[in-house]
Amino acid sequence: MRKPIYLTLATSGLLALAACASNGGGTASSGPVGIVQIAAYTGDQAFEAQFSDSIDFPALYAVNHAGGILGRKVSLIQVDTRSDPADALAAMGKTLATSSNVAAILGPDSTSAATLVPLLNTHHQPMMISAGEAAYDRSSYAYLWRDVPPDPANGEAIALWAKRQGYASVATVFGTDTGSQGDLPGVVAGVKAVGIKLADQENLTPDQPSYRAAVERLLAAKPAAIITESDGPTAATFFGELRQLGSLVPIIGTSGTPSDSYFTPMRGAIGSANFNKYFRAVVVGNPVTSLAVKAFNASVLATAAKLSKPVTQWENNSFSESGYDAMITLALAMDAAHSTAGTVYNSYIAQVTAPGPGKQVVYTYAAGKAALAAGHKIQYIGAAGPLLFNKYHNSFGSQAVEEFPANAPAVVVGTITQAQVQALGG
Amino acid sequence: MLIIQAIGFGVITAALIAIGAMGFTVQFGLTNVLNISYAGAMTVGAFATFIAEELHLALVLGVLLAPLAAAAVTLVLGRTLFAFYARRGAGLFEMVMVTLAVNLILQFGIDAASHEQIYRFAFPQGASLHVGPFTFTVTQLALVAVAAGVFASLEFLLRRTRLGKALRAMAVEPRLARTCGIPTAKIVNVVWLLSGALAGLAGLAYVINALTIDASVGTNFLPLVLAAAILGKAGSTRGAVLAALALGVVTEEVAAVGGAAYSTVAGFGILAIVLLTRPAALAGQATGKVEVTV
Amino acid sequence: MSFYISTLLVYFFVDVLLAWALNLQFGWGGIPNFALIMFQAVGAYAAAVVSLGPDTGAGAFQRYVFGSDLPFPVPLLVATAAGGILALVVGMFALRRIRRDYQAAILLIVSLIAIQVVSNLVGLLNGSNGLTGVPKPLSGVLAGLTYDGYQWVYAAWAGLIALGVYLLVARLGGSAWGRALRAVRDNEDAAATIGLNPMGLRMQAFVIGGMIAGLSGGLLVDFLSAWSPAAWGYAETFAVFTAIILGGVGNNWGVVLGTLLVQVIFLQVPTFAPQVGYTGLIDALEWVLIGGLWLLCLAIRPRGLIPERRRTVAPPPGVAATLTPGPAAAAPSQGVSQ
Amino acid sequence: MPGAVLEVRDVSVRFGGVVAVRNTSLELREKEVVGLIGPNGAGKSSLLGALGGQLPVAGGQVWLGGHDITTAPPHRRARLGLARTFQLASTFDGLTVYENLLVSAAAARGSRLRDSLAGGRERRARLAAAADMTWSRLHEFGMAGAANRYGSELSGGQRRLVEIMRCLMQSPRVVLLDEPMVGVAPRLVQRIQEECARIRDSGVSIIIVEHALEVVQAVCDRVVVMASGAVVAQATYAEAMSSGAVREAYFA
Repeated sequence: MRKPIYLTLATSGLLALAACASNGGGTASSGPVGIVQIAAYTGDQAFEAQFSDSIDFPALYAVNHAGGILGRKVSLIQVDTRSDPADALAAMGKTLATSSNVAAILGPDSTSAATLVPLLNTHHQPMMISAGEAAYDRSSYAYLWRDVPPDPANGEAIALWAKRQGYASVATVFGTDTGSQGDLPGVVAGVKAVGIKLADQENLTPDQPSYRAAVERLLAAKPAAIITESDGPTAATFFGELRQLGSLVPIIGTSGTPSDSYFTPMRGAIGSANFNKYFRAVVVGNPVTSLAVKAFNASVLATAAKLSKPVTQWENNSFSESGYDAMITLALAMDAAHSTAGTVYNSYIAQVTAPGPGKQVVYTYAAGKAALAAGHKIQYIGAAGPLLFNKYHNSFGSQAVEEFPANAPAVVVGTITQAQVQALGG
Repeated sequence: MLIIQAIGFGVITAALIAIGAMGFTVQFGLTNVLNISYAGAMTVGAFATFIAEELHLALVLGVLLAPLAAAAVTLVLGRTLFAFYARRGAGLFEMVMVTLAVNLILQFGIDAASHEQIYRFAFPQGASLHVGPFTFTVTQLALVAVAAGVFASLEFLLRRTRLGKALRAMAVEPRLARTCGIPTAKIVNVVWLLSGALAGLAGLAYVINALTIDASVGTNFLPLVLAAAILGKAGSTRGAVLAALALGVVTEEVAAVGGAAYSTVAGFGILAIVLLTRPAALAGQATGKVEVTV
Repeated sequence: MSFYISTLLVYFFVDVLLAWALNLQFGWGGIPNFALIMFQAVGAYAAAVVSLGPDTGAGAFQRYVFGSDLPFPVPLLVATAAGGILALVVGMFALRRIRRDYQAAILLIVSLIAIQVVSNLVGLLNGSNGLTGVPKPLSGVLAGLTYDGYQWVYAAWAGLIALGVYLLVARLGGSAWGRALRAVRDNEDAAATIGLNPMGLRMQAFVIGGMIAGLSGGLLVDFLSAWSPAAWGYAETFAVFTAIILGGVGNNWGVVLGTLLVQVIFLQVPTFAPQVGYTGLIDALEWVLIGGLWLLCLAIRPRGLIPERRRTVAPPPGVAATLTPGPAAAAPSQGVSQ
Repeated sequence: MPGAVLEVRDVSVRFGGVVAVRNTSLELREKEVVGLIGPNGAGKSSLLGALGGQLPVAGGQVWLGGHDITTAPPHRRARLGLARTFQLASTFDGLTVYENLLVSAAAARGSRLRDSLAGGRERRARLAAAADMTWSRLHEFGMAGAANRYGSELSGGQRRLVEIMRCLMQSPRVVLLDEPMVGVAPRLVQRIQEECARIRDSGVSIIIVEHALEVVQAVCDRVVVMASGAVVAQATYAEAMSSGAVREAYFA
């Protein structure tokens, strides 16, 4: 919901108050370093909140546990988009105007990126966006960074996996809700590119009492596998009915599916055994279990109380890992630049992640901080793998195909490299 | 083939709508309060059962909780708030605004209490049965049975019992009824309870089928319920059921042919067509001579 | 700070436009437009698609109809027209001679269903993801400006439009047309017997209101460069209703005051309060408050803080002496105002 | 037919199955006051409704000065010179008395929207004329002092006066008065009778439905007696009252 704010005179009292403390992005040199997580905590996309939490709290723990940035603790500032760009703009504007210690931004997401990126860029706020839109593949915003592949990449990786499994025809089943649609164009394009028959395309209106009609259509099309993304309950209804009315086939979820809010309803609907047998997801990130992953999982467990249950869903969760890497990277850049001012440390973001001769490779914030303190140059390799930012500040990574045993971390069953994806995408 | 099966799906959807529409229309026909907060009552009912489930209470008990909770809420609202505004001479439209405000409060109150999360509602669906070309789960058939049962008992209540006669008399001529010594206050109470209970059932039925629950289920379900009640003509349970059937079947058919996205469009289309072709169904002085009797 | 205030200013003007539109339809026309926000939305979408450029097909990250890139300020005109046309269509059946409570319910249904339709027909307006990347008007011409500078120019532009619309509604309100409209509102039958066409007048008011709402939508989307179903939930309409009921239905300045109070006190100040409970708790409670405030208004001051102005008149010069009611006045006053 | 301003040719009005008015014919000549009388449920108000366009005509025709208005909507009939009042006095409660009259002024008709937006001198002139007319009516009826009162602030009698003044503002040819004396103070009853006479003299024809027979006797040139949906007599008051059919209708 947009909550417009009216005649400035009415709020100016409050604003003036805030203004006293306010002198722009992250230049306050004492007190905690503010890192903003801008996401939908309410509204249609409130489901984002649990994902952002699975990023923020472990990363925050890792940084503060190692003594914070430049000796200052890091504090998390949650800004709510209310799932609405207009609210996002007001909320973000208010935050920038009223808190002097904002040093970096995690987000914005797809919905509010178009509205917020220009604002944040003009305020020299380095932002690690989670919006997968192809629009940011070649952005010219100096302060915009992205360490997740664009939406099409994931779709194309899924198509490649389907090809590798030898499926002759596939069907797509996507929710029409926000966040479930982003990968669809990539999937469709990818499936065409690898030369698999697209037998049926179903778009599901979320939270309908039933999807019988769609199920019947899909059964009639007889696909060898189903590529899907939707919210958990919708998926449960659909696949539950698919099991009732016909038989299951392999199900490939996008990187948007892995989370317990998806798994639990699905297990409930098609049975845990079937779920383990048929469901795979192609997720962003590096399958290699590195020190970084260990550090991430440790941080997850350390902050378990703040995360949505069960915590196992976040361990090895590539989505969370990428976000976690984002915050660690930003923090290390600040350390390397000896400044929390975006104007200063922005250029260090690529530097602390790029490989290079004589660079010390680090997998945790603590190690990186120590190395920098010892005067070394560093390359941070994250839990989701190396971050190799191109000149557009984009870092793809390879993607992993995972299966999800109940109450246990995900298991990697295959990998699609960035090279393979780009070869396909052209 | 699909077309035929869609009829089966339509009947189930219709059953959901019918339960809600009957509860709405009985109350509306008698009190002339177009009660938007009916949506809130549906949500309350659904959540009552949901919580019972979470607490692992007996299924029967949980199912009973839905109508009970919703009926209680509705009665209290009707007797206190709505009665208050009616006494202050609120007109038909003013009452709509009141019930709407109440719905905002209910919906977002529950929203706040439920941490704005969407919860999974695991209600046993039972085995799936094949009846001719149709496929139903036991629970779905149960829902249809419930709808039919509600309809039958309402018809009996309204046409065969003294209460029903008094009720209908009151709906036509409230003042006269009062002077004839009909205990109008008591009857209004009964109607609030009845309508509330059905709201609870409807909300429960909706989430049973949707497998998911959040604070906005009532408001999401309201358009169909309201449409059915309005198309069926205020106060007519038969009308409500027929309208529900029409809405259910048509929307499912459209979904079968054109995809779920278009079913909502279809529902809207039906409403528009009826309004254009027989506005008499809704005729009446725009300024409203009908009086609120709460 | 400056960019923040300018943002708020733009929102303020946009919502005052909306409030005036509703005041015209509901305050003077007596039309309970529970679908108000839908008309802002159609304006926003219209302005967006005609400035986004042609849809580049399924590969593109968003899909929509009527894609084209018309120069500023054409999109705003399109938005206005879209609002008017939608009002015409909806008015066809929603304005029929039906009980006002039915009318309200039907408009509410229309609004609720419209949002579902837009969210689910993804090809239409990119579904619930909504449209993003709408180019900011004249950003080329005004390239020289800083981000803040542009914001202030835009706020001024919005203010200018608001002023224009104020002049329009003020004139309409005081005119013979406004009088006729209010007559229809008070008593449809009697209005008809003095030669007024109730359906016609209502439709005119509904369409003009729709156009103003559409314009506000265009203004907003140009500023935000993004628009999605989340921006026009049904509760938005009731924020505006609360505003004008609190401020004073039928009074242009009353509704401005109401908008100010509702939006500032009940929707904004809480965001300055320290976080209570989980993130988002306050947002939900705000709407509970809105509901409560609404009930309060209806109970205490049904006419609002600045009620509709009594349009008093002074008798023409020379008849002042005769201004005493009763038969006595009749005879001498005969010849007077000839 | 010469002299007939309003002509009713065997009109019927139905409510569902019930026939409220059956094949009724009557005509109203210029400068004539006709009393429409009869027992309750005789169909008087239904007939008035059919003439005013509030009720659909099930059969027959209604002619107003050469125009067939059988199916015309109320506002078109009004523009052709037919004005009426209602059984329960219907003022515009949210408008002041002054506005109640001004809005009814025939002079201020035409496309209000266009005029209001882009009206020139000519429009201002019409409004000025309407304003003058309003004031003179207010004075005639001794209501000038109440010009700025809202309709909702008036007594029952005053509401009647406002209604009647509104009719006159339309410079009508025919006025239909539906029980104008109900809820009116005796003093005003007298006034309204005088007004009726004056209106008639100013060249307007009137049909008045009234229970108070003394009023009918006083103001009507002619009475039409209805019983159970049909006209049982058309004659002068005296004749009608002496007719058996009428007595039957009333007292049987």
